[in-house]
Amino acid sequence: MPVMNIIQAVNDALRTEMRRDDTVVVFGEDVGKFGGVFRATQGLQEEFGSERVFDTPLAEAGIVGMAIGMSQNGLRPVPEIQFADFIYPAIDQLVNEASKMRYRSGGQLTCPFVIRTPYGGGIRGGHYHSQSPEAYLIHTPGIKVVVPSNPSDAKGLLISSIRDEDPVIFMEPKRLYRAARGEVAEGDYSVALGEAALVREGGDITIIAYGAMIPTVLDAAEKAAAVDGIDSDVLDLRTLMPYDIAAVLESVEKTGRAVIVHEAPRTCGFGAELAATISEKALLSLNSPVLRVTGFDTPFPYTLESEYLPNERRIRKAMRDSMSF
Amino acid sequence: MPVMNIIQAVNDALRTEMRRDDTVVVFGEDVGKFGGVFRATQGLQEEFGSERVFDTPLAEAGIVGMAIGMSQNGLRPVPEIQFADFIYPAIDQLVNEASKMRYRSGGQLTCPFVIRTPYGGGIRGGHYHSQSPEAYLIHTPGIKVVVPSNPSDAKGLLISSIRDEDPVIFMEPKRLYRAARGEVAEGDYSVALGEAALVREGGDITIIAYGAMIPTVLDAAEKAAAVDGIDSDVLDLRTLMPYDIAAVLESVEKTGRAVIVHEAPRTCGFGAELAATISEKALLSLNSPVLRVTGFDTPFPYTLESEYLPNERRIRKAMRDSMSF
Amino acid sequence: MSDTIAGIIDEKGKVRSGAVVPEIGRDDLIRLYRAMLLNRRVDERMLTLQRQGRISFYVGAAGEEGAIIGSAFAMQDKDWLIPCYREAGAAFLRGYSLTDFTNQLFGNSEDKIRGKQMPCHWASRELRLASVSSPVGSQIPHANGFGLAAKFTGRKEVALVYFGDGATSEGDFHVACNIAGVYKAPVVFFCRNNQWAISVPVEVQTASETFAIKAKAYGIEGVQVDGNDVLAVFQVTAEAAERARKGEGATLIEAITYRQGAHTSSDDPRAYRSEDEVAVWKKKDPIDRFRLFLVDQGHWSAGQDKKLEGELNEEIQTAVRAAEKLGPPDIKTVFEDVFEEMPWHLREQLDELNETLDSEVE
Amino acid sequence: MSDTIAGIIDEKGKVRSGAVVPEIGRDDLIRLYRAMLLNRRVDERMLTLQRQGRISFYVGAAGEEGAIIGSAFAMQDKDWLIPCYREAGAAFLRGYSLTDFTNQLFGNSEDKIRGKQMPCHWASRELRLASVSSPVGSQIPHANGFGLAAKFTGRKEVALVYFGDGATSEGDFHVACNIAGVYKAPVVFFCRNNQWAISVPVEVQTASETFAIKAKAYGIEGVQVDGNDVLAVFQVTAEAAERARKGEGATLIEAITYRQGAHTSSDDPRAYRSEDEVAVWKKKDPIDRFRLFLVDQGHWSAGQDKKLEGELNEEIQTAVRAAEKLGPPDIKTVFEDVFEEMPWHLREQLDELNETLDSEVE
Ligand SMILES: Cc1ncc(C[n+]2csc(CCOP(=O)(O)OP(=O)(O)O)c2C)c(N)n1
Ligand SMILES: Cc1ncc(C[n+]2csc(CCOP(=O)(O)OP(=O)(O)O)c2C)c(N)n1
Ligand SMILES: [Mg+2]
Ligand SMILES: [Mg+2]
Repeated sequence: MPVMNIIQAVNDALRTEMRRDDTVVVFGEDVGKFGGVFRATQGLQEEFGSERVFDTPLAEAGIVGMAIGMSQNGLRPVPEIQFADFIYPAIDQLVNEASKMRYRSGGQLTCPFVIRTPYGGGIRGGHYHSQSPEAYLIHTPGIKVVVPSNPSDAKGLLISSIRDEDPVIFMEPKRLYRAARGEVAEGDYSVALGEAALVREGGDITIIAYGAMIPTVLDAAEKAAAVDGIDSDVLDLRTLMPYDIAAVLESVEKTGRAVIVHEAPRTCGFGAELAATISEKALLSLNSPVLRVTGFDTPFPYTLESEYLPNERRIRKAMRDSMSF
Repeated sequence: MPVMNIIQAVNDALRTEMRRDDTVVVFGEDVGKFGGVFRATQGLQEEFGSERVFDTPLAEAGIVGMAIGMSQNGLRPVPEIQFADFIYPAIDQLVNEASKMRYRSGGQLTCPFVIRTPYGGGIRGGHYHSQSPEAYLIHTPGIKVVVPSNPSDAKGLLISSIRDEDPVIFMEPKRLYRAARGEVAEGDYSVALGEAALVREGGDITIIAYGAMIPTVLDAAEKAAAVDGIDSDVLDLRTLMPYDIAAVLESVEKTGRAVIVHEAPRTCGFGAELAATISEKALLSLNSPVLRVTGFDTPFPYTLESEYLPNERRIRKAMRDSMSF
Repeated sequence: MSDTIAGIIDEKGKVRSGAVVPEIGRDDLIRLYRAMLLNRRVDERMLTLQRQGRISFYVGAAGEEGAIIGSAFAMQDKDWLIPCYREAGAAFLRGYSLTDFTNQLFGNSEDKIRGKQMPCHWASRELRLASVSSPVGSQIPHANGFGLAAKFTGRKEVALVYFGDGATSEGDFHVACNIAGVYKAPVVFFCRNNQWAISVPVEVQTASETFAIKAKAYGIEGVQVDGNDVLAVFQVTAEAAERARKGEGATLIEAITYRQGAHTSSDDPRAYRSEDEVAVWKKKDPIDRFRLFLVDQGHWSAGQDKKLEGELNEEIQTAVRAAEKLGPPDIKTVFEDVFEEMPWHLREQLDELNETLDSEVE
Repeated sequence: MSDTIAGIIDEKGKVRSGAVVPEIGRDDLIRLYRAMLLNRRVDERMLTLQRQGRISFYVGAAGEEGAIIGSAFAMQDKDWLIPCYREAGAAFLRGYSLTDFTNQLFGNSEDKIRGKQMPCHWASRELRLASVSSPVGSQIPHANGFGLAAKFTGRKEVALVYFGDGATSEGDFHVACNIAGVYKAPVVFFCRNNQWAISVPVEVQTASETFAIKAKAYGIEGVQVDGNDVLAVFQVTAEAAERARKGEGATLIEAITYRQGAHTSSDDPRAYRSEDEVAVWKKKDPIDRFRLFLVDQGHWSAGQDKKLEGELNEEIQTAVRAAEKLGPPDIKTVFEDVFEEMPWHLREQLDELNETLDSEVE
């Protein structure tokens, strides 16, 4: 199997689906000739022409609005929002239009599209090139949210997302775009939505994370095993809405302890939902409170971003706190 | 003290502050001559003139954007967003601009404004006249969120919000606009932000709610006391960001049980944050899992809205489930 | 009528000097008239039902039927119509049944959208009527998607999107028209300038000379038409659709008309506008004018009109009686149509609700 | 130069026939020139620092200094400037110090915005320079607020807001201009049309004939100016500011210019545009042209230029050396400036972080 980084895996997934299904179209700011500011769509315009891969004016609401219309009239749009930080001008289109289309038409009309968008920190991007807006989206009924953490999942999940009949926000961990490399199956290859992956097994504690936090969590888990003597299950959720409750409960009921890790601010973040649900459904299994290691409840800072982002030290501290509760 | 409904209390608060401080200005769709579709700004244009109370074009991003500029240049804007459902076109202005202004300028520039907006269901408003978007706002660092449940608090909290140095979203429970009546202090009167009110005392269980859910919760609490023999503390949070953690923990540590009630969808709603925090900080005090009675994870339906909204039956069932855990 | 505003028949139903009446057969003329009258009578009836508390809410179109129905008539069946909340008339013309419409108002068990939305928020995939939503302007960007999807797959469909004068102030109007300009999208942007956005008059909505002139900002065609002249509206819309179909790009049509009634059943316009203004516009009523034209041209008579009124009344009566008898949709519909398949958390929530309903409280 | 595009000096620095040179004293002319040159030299130096990995990111303005600085020069000190990320030159002209600017690039302990934002995202309340943010166009609606706040409190301030050609496609541009039209807000909307929005050329941005013509949609003034002609830019901006100050409303200025360099230090324009195009525009360089004009008018000489270059180099060197020496801001700044007072949850999070930092891990 070829070895790829996440950018290449995304590109491969788009190419695979565009070859298989000629209703798949790609558009967004700078995605055409330039191939995207992260180069995820490089070469697609050459192969598929400028009716299937094209640049748009600088207008996120227009991009998503167009995807809403196209997806109701026979196309499978896969627009790009250049940074997740810039999805907000299109939030009304997502919250009030796309997410409710199936519901409000009594199932007559649907919006099968995928918005690809790079998210998260760690690239010295400050407030506006670092945000992780998943909680806003997960709180919006009718939208699926998918976040891969490695090239193989990036390809497999993107293909599943494109084939899904509901609107999907596909959040790509930009910090890992080139840093995460691995083998990726050639051609048609998919990973089902809604299924978590247990990426490390250990019986002491469960760490739940996704996307760009996975390598950090795995490092922390190894260090914790080696130094602190704490052996953890690490669960990569992969799909956040709907998430894999069975996998979460199975692990937490086994370990009795859970730490949730994400980059987004803590308050009302997705970690809150996970912690609330685990505490509700598995209270009697819990040996200690579910802890959250997250971005702080501040805008994303610039100079001190490595203090802001969950890192190995904070994760290990939470693991130790949980173990010694 | 005069008896008022919430509309009148809001009107009174605006009038009081506009008389006291001539930098307070009010604007929005239909708020001028007409006095607002709910009539909350009635008579203000007559008294204060059309430079201080005026209609705007139909553009929420423009309204909030204007408030951002005004508040940095000496005014205290109190714009209205006609329904909370229509705040989304302005979300980018809130998330990327207003909420980060103090932070990103290192404290040099601030946005002291208050957005008043009616929220919530129960008026047969369907998807678009019923939403409760507080979780999106609470998850956004730099914004305060205030939700009164009665006329007296509506006046006192609105006055505090206008005097606050940070952007405040003041969510008015439209279902109670005319239904909730009560005595309201005349003239200058404020209720501090960040302080919950214990609106019912009972030792068995804590119910935490806010805004339009308070009367429903109080009814349920009375019925539960009378019929089910469950005597509850009811906490009206009043301010959701920053919320009164001390009051929450004090009650829950006493009762050992908590039920959270809100109208917004459950997943990643504010109830998730409360449940996660309570479960983390008070795990050893808990005799049963923290339960959530909320709107379901669907768009707000029309015909079956009373099934969708938390009601007395659902709240009492959660109370009984909690007691019998 | 100004030089720059397209018009064919005047307020007395006479053909304006120099104007050319579009070639529309008698049957179609009567179909147009019937749809307009149906729209008016449905509105009257439903507003009454609303006042009686039998439905919760209603949006009428009195005064704007010429704009709404004339434009819809210019489109082919394969073309998508993307309405806002005031375009029931366009749906009726296209064959949307009064039964479906009325069931939606009641949100009953036969409602095609399953009780999910407020009255007047219908949809019909079959008839290529996009789903109505309440947020002002948010439907406009969809039109580019509907139109370009057809263009990219070689289908010669045009998308027509309706919105009000107020909607032009939203960002969504702008991004949509601008994108349409860049791609020469096969779209007709149809602005019903009914002079008011609830209580806000057009002067407070924009300082531009006209709404049509806004087309200049997008390099698309812009045209003003007498919106109370159904034939003129048909004519300019047909031309715009033709241009779009030929790949020549989008048009912004401003139909100058008037909202004779309240904004919706929740509104009371006496608080913000004069009865005199309303009276002036009632004299320009699109239905009266078109009736005079039909009679003048020998296509119609008072007797036929009376008969038609009777028919419509009967039809409406029947639909309302049937709709009112039906109960609400099943409880599980609340949880359906969120996603294609119901995920675990919604199944759980449905179970939870059923349990509560079953539990013997009281 | 077309008839409809304002211009005063040509590409050789000669006064165009029929053009009237605005009355600006020699000192001010040199001040203008100095700011432009400073902007250019700062950009060059900082882009080098970025390539060396000493700062993380940089946004240059090469080619656009005439537009940026000419317009800022037309405003009074009491007027707010609302920049996007490319307007450092306007800040320099206003007195924003190189020290402050450089500290911000390093996000160090002396940074006036306390390390909170990426390089080139400065702010100065004192100098009435609004805070730079990255989202394209989102600053535009603020201008109405800044302007109207002054108007409503009887202060004769004007707000000037900068944005690019790409920004005109966003809804925020539209809602801002439209609202300005309705209230005759004292605002100047200044569009730097530098032909590109990253890799997207203006033809893909809009089909409108010009950017200035978009003013028609809002009933405000619209004017095109040669953006590489600092005097013409000054002239049209001064006129617009004057109109705004007199209560006559807003103006949309389109300054036609060119982004000679990469979009930012993260970009490589060779992937999407030709060197030939760049070469053509380099011949129209605003600084070269203005220098020729100054020499031609007897205000400036090669010797003086050399001396100035030396001074600027020295100044920049000094600022960089000093800034680079400083450490990061204190850890608690991460939690400050979210609210006026730090609420409990942020205090808790700060404590948590401090504990982690203190804890003897490893
Ligand atoms: C985004 C948004 N803001 C506000 C509202 C409340 N609202 C409903 S209709 C309306 C006025 C619309 O006026 P116009 O676009 O002229 O259409 P008309 O009702 O006159 O047909 C307003 C402000 C809304 N539905 N959506
Ligand atoms: C809302 C938003 N969308 C996308 C981006 C990414 N982006 C940054 S600059 C830019 C191009 C801006 O072009 P223009 O407005 O012409 O300004 P210029 O950079 O040419 O000065 C884009 C797409 C952004 N910052 N904000
Ligand atoms: Mg209108
Ligand atoms: Mg540009």
